[in-house]
Amino acid sequence: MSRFKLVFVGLAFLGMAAFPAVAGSYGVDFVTKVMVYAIFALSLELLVGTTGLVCFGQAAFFGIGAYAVVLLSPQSDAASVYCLLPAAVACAAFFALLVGFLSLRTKGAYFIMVTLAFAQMAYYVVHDTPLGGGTDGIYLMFKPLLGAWLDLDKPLALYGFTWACLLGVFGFLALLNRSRFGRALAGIRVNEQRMRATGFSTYPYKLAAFVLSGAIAGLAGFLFAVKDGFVNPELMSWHLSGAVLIMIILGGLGHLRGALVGAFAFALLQDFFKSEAVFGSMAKHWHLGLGLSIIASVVLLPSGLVGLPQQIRARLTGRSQTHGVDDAST
Amino acid sequence: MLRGHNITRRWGGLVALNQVSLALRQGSVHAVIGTNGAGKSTLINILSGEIAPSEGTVELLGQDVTRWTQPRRARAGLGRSYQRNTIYASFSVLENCRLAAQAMHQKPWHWWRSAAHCVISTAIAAEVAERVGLSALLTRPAGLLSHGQKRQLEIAMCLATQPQVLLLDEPLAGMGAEETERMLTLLDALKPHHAILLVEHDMDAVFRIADEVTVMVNGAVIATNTPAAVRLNPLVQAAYLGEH
Amino acid sequence: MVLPARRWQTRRAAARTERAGRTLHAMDIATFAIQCLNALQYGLLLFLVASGLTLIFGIMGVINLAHGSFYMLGAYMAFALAPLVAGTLGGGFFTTLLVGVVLAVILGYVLEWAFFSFLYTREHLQQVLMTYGLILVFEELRSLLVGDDVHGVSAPAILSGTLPLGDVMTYPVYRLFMSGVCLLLALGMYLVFTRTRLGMMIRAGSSNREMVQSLGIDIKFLYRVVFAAGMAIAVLAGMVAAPVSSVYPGMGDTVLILCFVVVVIGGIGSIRGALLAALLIGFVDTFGKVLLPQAAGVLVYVLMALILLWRPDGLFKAG
Amino acid sequence: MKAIEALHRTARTTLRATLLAASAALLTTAAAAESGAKLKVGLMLPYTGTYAALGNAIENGFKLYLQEQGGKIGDREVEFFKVDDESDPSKATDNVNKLIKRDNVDVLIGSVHSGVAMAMAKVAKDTGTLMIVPNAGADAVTGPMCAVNIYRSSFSNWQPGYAMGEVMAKKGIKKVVTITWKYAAGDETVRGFKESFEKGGGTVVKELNLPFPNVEFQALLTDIAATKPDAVFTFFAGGGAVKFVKDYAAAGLKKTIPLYGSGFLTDGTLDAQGADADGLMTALHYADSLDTPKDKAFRLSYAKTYKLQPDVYAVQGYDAAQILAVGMKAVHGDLSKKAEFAAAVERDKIDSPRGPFTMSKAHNPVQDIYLRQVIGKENKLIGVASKALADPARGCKN
Repeated sequence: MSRFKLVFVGLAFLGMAAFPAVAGSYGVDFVTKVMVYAIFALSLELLVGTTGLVCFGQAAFFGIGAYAVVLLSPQSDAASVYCLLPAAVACAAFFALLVGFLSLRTKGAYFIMVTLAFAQMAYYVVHDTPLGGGTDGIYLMFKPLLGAWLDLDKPLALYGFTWACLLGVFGFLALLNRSRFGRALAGIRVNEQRMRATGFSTYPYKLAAFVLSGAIAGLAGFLFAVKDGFVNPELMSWHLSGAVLIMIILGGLGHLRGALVGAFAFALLQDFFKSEAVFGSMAKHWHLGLGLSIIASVVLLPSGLVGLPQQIRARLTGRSQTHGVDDAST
Repeated sequence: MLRGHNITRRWGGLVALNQVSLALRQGSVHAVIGTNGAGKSTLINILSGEIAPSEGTVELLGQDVTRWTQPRRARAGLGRSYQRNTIYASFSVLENCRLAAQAMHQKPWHWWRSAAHCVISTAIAAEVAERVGLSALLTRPAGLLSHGQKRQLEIAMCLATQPQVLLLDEPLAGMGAEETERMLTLLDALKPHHAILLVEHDMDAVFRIADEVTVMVNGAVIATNTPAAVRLNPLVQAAYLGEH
Repeated sequence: MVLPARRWQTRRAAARTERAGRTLHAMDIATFAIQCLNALQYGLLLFLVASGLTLIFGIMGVINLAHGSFYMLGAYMAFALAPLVAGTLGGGFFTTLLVGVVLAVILGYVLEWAFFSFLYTREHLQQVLMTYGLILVFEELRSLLVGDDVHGVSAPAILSGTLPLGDVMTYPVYRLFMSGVCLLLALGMYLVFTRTRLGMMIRAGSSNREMVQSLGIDIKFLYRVVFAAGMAIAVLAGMVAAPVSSVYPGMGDTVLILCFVVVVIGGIGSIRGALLAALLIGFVDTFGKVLLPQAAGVLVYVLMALILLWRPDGLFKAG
Repeated sequence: MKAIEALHRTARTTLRATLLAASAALLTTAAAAESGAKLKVGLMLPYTGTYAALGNAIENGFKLYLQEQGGKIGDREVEFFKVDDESDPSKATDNVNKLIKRDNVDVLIGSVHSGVAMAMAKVAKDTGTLMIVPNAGADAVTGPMCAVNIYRSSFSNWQPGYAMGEVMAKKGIKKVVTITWKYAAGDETVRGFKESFEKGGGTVVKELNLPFPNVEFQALLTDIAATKPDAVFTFFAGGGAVKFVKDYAAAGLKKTIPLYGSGFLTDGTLDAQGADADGLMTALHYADSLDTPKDKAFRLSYAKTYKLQPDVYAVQGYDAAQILAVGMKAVHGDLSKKAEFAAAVERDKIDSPRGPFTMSKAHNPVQDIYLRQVIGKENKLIGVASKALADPARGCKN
């Protein structure tokens, strides 16, 4: 299984790297977008899949990262990525620190809602106050430069940069999950009380995970703002927080590649059902198809898309799935 | 090594524990018995720091730890096991132990190094697994162990933090005769170097292994003495053993 | 001669009285009373929608994102069923209400059976995904069946009058009726919870699933009933609110998050808590809009954050 | 069990189909646009959500004009590409890229939501794609964002507000309270209103706002009753407009404090508002009873084709097609001649059902804003609120 995973992820990244060679400019754009969402989904996966903290306000960090890019860019010329990227990530991380510091006192559904509350606060601050530049959003006039040689205004440069970021984040999280820190987070997900009894002060661990997650979401926000050159309060809306949560559940919780697969699957499903070539005039009711396929995935794929190979294997070998190994603590 | 003094816990108007005092010494097993709802679990929870007492103090290795958090007490040498299995089903036996051992060597900032490469934790994990007799099953996912093996692993994880005081909440629950035997042998082996608090329903086992027995009824201690003396205590007989 | 510090203080005091005077002018006693009435009425309506959610959430542990869609369904039922009911049964508004609720119960029962009954052993978030899928499906079905136009629903003739309120304003009787329905429902739920066997089962179910099963209660049936009841309440809320809110696409969306706020502030599964939380939000929202218009959007969330930081389990813990 | 297996199989086939379709969509980046045969028109409109009805009306209007021209614009057949923008600005850039980069459209038509239109305008400006906005009134589109290739067939938020301010000031109304959602369209409309109303000697004694999708008006209505202004000016649209008008009437304010608004208050919503809307005065660039031959013909033809009554959105869609046709004719189908296209559109009169209008330098219609009154479920024409009103196009450097 482990080798399979490695091969799968390796191929996925190679495929993404090679993709621009065969794709047109729209394809490049599309995959850039999905890679940004994949980074965003990975940030949430760290919280939900690894640590077991269901955050329903992830879009706030994404949005803050994006707004930071626009608000911190000088009006008349391009900023450097070296300044802007850390600044955007730091802004998001700082907000995450604030939110995490307060919200980690609560648990379960209450935690979900407190994170939502803070995200809504951020949303209304950019939506209703002059600080955020208005409800229609603001433009990024000049895209930042990475040194002299990489102009992120060029789609391919941005594609490569996003790919590298995704690879970096994925690698970072993969290492992190194997590390003592990651193991401790996994322990917290399954049984926080036990972790405390064993001698782990869980609060700092959770807070660290929360801030890291916020920072990664901020990175995704940075990329999004650079890609679109336009930010809008909707980036912080709960719809986006919900969508990214749906992505990782669809992909399969508890696996980093689940976030990757989920982001792609969600985007492809949307595009598929929106396509007039396939559905004709029903394409305008694409929500229906998307909704039905999500329901079908819940019914047929109990452990998300990444659980599919195992399910197929179980079917081929004629055995039902092993229910023995699950994370129920009893 | 661990001393509880006048511990009282009230839930609203209900008194769950009333002025309970007890002391654990190295080299002895101190059993707490009592009917369901007598307050045994509450007592263990207060001693380990999971819940705070309404009144009274807890002393660990000569220090007043009443206001310490549970993790801090754990790192100071207080280990506890749970009544329900709290092992991580998808981790292997070794990983379970290593995670527990890691508590003493946390270093969370070493994010690039695999937890498996932490020599000390791995060594401790292997050692405790061996002590409880699970060394043949190191790579097996804990969820696939038998019930008795799971209880053993629970104790192993408790030991992996290298505690000096052990609070064991019904370690024998649901075990077969053979498994019970093995567990008792293990406890005997642990006794010289640890102070052990044992909450248990299996009376035969308790009277076999305990050096001291505390009997609780309705949140209060009605007797603390050697097993033999407790057995003869008329109050205890009336309240508890009489049912036998 | 007045010392500078003193002078500054006097000026500040003057400013304070002036400000107080302005506020007083902005809201005299009568206006204040009317605003309280508004807050109360809004709060009660919120309670009506949210109580179904807290029931499902508290007892079944299902985070039902489709609750807003149920509300929307109710509103569209009020619009679309009315002519049908008038045509076949010859009834008016109240018959439509009744028919709608009965349909909702059946639909809820079937929905639980078809989409949720096999999910309880799974990870909780799978249920969230399921309800998200349902939102999309409901919204599109609405678009396919009824279209995307905004529609009005007229209040029944008996309730369409108004009461004079101050010298310029009037208060619609229908709003009083709505508040009445909400109060009745609150009372009804209270009685069911405390006085009946079903209520006992429900309360037991919310605190301890194993215990319920050991008592020999069919938990599957219990869940199905609870889900149907929760859905019926949401549909009822939508139908009752329709004459005031009118019906339009996406109407469930805005109400959903607010409902979750109510449920969480009140304490999951607590009807009492939901009522209190809904009223609290009613007041904060109403007075926030008037007194602090700049921050009106964010106030409700600030309230929620504050309350949860103060009491991490909401105002009333269920059970 | 069989059923489940079948389901499995379908799920798998569907998945495969999805991947195929998606990859096909991604990989075909057709260089077919060069052929000059068909004019590719990208419709980026809301087809789901709150504004779905508006999106459909605009598309209908656009296609009606096309049909009248025999399916051709500037001698080129038209091929449509549609994208549902979901009224979500955060997806707007992707959606517009889909049309520009994937479908290689020659013209962009969209959208309703002004945030979405802003995002589109940015991309259109960057890529030089011809864009016609058939609704979104954001002042910036023909203000700071104005460009040689960006046009608007509808209005700017400023226009109806400004016109209504003039009317109300002329009526001798002195004290007015404004109420709207706290978002760009509302703010800009009220700003336009305030500008002309205060110029005409009135004062806005209070500006009431509520957060965007919130429709709980009662508190603010009470505030209005307590303030007792001479009149109220408002901007709401869609479901919010219906609820506001009904609540306003139910609160008894309609009888004591007259309500005026931007025309969207009563457009497409009259059925739902019922009698509560009777008598309301609003300002907009279209009305239901213009009684001009052009309008009559348009309405008849629209009703025949779609079995629906046209509304202002349909007119805007229709005129978007007209603007395109005027420009196309001038450049003989060669859209790369942007300056000539613009010159022709700026020079010609657009013969709109709303009455002929011209295009300003910033490409916003210079049009009559009508004063309408709701009578019997129709926005009846009362008079012209402001003749040939041009948006000031602040910030436009054209």
